[in-house]
Amino acid sequence: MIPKVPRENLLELCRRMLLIRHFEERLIHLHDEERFSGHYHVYIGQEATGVPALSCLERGDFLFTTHRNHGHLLARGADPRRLFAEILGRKDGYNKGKGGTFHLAASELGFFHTSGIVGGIIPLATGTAYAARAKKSGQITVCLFGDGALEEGAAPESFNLASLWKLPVLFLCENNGKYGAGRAVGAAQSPTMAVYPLTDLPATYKIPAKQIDGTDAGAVHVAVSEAVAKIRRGEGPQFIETQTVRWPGSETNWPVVPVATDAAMAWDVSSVPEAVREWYRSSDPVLIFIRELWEKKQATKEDIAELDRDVRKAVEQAANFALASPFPEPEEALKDVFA
Amino acid sequence: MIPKVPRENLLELCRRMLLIRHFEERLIHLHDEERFSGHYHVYIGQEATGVPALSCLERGDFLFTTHRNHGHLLARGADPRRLFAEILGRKDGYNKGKGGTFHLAASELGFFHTSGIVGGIIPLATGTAYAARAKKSGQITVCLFGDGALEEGAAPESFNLASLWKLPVLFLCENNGKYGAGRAVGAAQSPTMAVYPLTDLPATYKIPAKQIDGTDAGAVHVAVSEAVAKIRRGEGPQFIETQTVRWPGSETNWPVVPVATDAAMAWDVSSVPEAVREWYRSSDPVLIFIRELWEKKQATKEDIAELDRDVRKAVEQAANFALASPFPEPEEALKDVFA
Amino acid sequence: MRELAYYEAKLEALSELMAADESVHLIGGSFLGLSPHRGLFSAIEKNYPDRVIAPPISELGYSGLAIGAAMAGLRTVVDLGTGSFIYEAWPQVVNEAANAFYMSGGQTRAPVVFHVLHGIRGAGAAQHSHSPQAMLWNCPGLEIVLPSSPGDVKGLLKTAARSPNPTIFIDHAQLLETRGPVPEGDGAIPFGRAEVKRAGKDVTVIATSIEVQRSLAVAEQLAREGIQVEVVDPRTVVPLDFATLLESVEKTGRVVIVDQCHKSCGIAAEIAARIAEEGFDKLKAPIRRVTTPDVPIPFSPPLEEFVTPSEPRIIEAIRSVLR
Amino acid sequence: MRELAYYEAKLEALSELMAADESVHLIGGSFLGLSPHRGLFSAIEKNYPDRVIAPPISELGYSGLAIGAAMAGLRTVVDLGTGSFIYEAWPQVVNEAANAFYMSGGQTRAPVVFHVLHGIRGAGAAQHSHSPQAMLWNCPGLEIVLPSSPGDVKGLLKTAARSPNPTIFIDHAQLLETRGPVPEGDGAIPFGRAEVKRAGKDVTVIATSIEVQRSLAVAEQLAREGIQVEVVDPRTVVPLDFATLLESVEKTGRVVIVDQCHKSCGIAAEIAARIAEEGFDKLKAPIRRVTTPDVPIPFSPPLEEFVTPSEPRIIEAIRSVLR
Ligand SMILES: Cc1ncc(C[n+]2csc(CCOP(=O)(O)OP(=O)(O)O)c2C)c(N)n1
Ligand SMILES: Cc1ncc(C[n+]2csc(CCOP(=O)(O)OP(=O)(O)O)c2C)c(N)n1
Ligand SMILES: [Mg+2]
Ligand SMILES: [Mg+2]
Repeated sequence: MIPKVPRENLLELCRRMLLIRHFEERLIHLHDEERFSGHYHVYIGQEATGVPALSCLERGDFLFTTHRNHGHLLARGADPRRLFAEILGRKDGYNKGKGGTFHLAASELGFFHTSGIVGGIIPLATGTAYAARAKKSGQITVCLFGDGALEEGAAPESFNLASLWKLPVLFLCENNGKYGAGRAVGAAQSPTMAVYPLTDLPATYKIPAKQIDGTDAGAVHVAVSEAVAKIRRGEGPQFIETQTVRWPGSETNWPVVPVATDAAMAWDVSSVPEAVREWYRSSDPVLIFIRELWEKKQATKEDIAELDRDVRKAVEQAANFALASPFPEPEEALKDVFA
Repeated sequence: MIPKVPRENLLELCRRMLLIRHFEERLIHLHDEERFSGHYHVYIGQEATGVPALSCLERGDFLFTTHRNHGHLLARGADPRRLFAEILGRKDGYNKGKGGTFHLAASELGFFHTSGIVGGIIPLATGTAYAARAKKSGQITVCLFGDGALEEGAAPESFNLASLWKLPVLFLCENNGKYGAGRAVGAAQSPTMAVYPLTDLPATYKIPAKQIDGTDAGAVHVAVSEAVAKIRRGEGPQFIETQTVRWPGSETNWPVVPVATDAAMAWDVSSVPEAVREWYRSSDPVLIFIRELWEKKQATKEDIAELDRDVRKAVEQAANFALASPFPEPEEALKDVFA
Repeated sequence: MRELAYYEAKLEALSELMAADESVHLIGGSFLGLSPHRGLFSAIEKNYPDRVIAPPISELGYSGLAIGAAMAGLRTVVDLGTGSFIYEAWPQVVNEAANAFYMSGGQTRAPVVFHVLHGIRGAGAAQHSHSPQAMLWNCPGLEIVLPSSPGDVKGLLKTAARSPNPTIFIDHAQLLETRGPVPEGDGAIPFGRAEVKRAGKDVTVIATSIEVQRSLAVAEQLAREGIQVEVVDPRTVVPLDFATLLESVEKTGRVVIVDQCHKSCGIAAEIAARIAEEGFDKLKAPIRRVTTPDVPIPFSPPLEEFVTPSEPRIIEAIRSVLR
Repeated sequence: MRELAYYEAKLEALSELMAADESVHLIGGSFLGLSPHRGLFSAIEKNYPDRVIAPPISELGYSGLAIGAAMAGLRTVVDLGTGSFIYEAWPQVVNEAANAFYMSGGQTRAPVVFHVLHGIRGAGAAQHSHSPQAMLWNCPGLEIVLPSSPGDVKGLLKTAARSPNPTIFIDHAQLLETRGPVPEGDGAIPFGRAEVKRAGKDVTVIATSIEVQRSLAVAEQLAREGIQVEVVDPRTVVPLDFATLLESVEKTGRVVIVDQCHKSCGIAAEIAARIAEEGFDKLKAPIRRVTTPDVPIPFSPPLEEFVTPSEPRIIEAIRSVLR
């Protein structure tokens, strides 16, 4: 199902999903070309969660994300040039090259601090929510984290604080099947988490909690906009678990691109290697969205092909921008310890 | 209700409850007399939890307790002389004077490590349980902690581990009404814990959880012996919440004795100051137990008076033993850092 | 100048901060520990019921909340109680607060204050006597404040709450009753200004927190023997006014460093290492440290006394460097 | 003697320990981090499925579990992954494990080993490059092991797993590929024995972990100029073989200490302070430290390189003390 929003918004959602996809596929190549090193994580397969979810927010809202943050920043409208530059450790990066892939921050978009510590942001998100309530600013906080973060004690401690003090925060848990590609909606219990379904945990702390299909942009849009409305009405914290099937390229420690995504694969996956074809056929949220756009006559195949081309071009330009951006001066390392 | 055990066991339970009561009332006086300093906590008001609960265990089982540990050690049969000596920092103390009131350990009784960090023992208890299961030793672990410990993330993390790995551990949470004397069975939700009832938390982690009246020795005995049997049968962790009404002497930061307990108060509380009389009349677990022993014709008033006298005498002797015990040599401070 | 007790000066700072700036919020309320005067804090609670919050026993959670709230523009002052309890919040303090400004490339400030009562306090035993300041000094990105007097606690708490950086405010459980002059008015003391608490020419004693008071008592005593001890108090170790410390060492050529951290990798170790690096040529004697030995704090009073950096141990160290 | 890579020697130690003693349990399984050889660990997992446990992402919980299990007679070796993640378990490590034996008056042993990969590793940024050893040295009750070579990692891991005390086993993420001699057989190396890794008479370099390898490379290079550098590796800082360190310093009169902790209150600070206390009379030059400056670790490669205690920085420090 596609969100019930005007056609131009649908096309913008589609553009952002494709942007994430092409950005990250390009990123993986940049890594393979040794343009940057170190561990990194990609958002591919979760685009239909982040993009519609963040479209429900307002300017000024607070967002927190994790090691898997690129998609969230792009969904919120971040500049792919500065994003690439940061991941490549360049001067023009969002964090001046000091943060890198794990820590992308863009305060003008509401991303103040991105933590690579699993569970690290959950307490912080209760804090921006606390401040917004204290200042009656009307801002809400969205805290985006993975299913694994619920295993950290920081999560229940924060649910308790948020619930007791009715803080304006949405906990959005992206369950991407930590344990391989097999985890879809309603899949089996995790070998490292006794709580099942995961929504039982926030519910125990009296936080209303919903489980939805994270590959269904429409379902995400409905659930998040409802939750956001409740939070803005002062009903306190809300929790949503979105379930996606892990992208086969993210099953190993270092991402690989099994096949370059092309919008046309929405209708024909015969070009996709057989081992991963099923994922692209039935679980790829971007291709699902594109197919539905077309089925619902919101876009022609040509519209989509054009969008796809534009996005690729923008990604290529962004990568080139980043590659041309200088490294910071070494002495820059000594700055910004204190404000 | 009194536990369904032979009369001699009932009298032994009674003796241990009275021992805790008189030991701690004496202890408070020792503090008032400046025989020791520093913060400390007493178990008065919870005797009908610890005594019957620990009577369900076997030699060799592991126990963990907290800052409020004196009652647990005495319930398990610890020597009151060495207990007093430890709290007074003397050489003959269980920990050679190095631990003090917060850290009483008696490894021969299964108390290996007592932590003053709220929630600190909960992970440790999963560990002895893990070891017992690995060694197939049949030992179980009992982890005794207060309601406040559930607010620490260590608790849910440990519940998860215990549940996933079906560890032989009983979590015994003594809810003594952290928020004043008003908390009895079924009382209102705490201002610092959104989970309500508290048993929802372990239950969410698929740990069977029961809530019982901790002033009812029979109820405690039934619940704990059932839970212990399940654990020994390999059914994995169990959780029991016992609810007691906080002793008026424990409402402030430093305990005070509003009135010296006398077994005869089981039938006549007219000697008790009015401000605290209700607690002694209706919520004092020791007096309730005594009254029931008598009602059920398991002991005459004279039997009980004699028991009471004997216990007092033993307590007095124990206090004198401790007061006569020397302080350790100062250089002892440098020993026992490493084994 | 008027005289106040340390606890009074501290409460005055808190009250004035609350009155002056409604973005100041207090999370937790045992700023006076178990002191008999702790009840006085309730006046603040009553005046600002929405800005004094009693959290659950969830140090990790509410420390993170305070950091996040500071990122969003509040000035949160968190009381964690006893020194050892800050370890519960370690991931938030060390991995998040300390790195926020740097990691974001200077975008995000986290003007939070963490408060604990540190040190050996009488029967605190191993888990209620910690001095976490040295561990925290090994973590860049945190300002670290160690007041030693009523005037300093007031002035430094003011500056801590106004600082744009995460600040650790550590005072000693046994300082609360200490009396001393406190100026009228705001009284803010800038960070990074060591104070020569007593001038002397024979030997420099660099001390922090309660050990400043002990060192001053020792200096008084040794003065009667004609030994002139200079007592220098860094007051904040991050930022550290090393110039003032070095100046004193260069003058006397002899230095004893007194601090209540465990010896290894403690505050005194760092100050000693810097002097050995930058003041070596002026040293006339080995650098001596008076610290808590590397043993957990024992409960029993004579054992606890034995490990405390006490006046006799300070005197012994001073004599040894004068030899 | 045969040559092995560090990761091979480490795996060999783990395999031999598992085979020899069925009370050894491994909690967590990234002993080789993200190294390309990490898959080799799966052989151990397959051989001992009941004794290699994959825990949830609950460092606090499973560290406590490992401590408790050790109290009950197992020998648990816990892998916490990256150095920064041990902070998640700080309350259990610092407040519980370190104090257990002492606080119980010698009743309770907790023979647990905590393993992390520390240090600056290439693009780890502020949260994946920590070196927690100095903070831990400030907490009495923990043994701290810092191997620097294949032979040492094997021999010290053996001893760690057999020690009756809680032990922190910290090796450097970038040492895994280093090759070196490893004796056949058990190869256990006792704690508290520093090793002179290279003899020399002009200057002493005391280094730990990967910085030993860097110092050896520097010594080789300077030897060509006729400068004879002695490289001493404490191997364990708790217990510390200070006598061997001091002996070298007394011989050369000049010392550089190289370590990857942040400077303030780091490992190098403590060693410097001890030398300034006990070896002062033999010193011919100021003590120099080469450490990571007091800034969070930046992501960008040239910045990261700039803060690393690198060979050029070690050379510069050696030259400065020879001046
Ligand atoms: C405190 C901590 N422990 C361990 C890690 C290592 N780690 C990085 S990502 C990850 C898995 C996280 O799973 P999840 O939260 O579901 O996020 P996903 O990667 O699936 O999006 C782990 C264990 C970490 N970064 N922080
Ligand atoms: C980690 C930690 N935080 C705070 C404290 C201070 N403290 C000591 S007892 C206590 C209350 C504990 O409540 P509960 O667990 O219900 O035990 P009770 O004292 O009621 O038996 C607190 C907060 C502590 N000891 N440890
Ligand atoms: Mg996941
Ligand atoms: Mg309680």
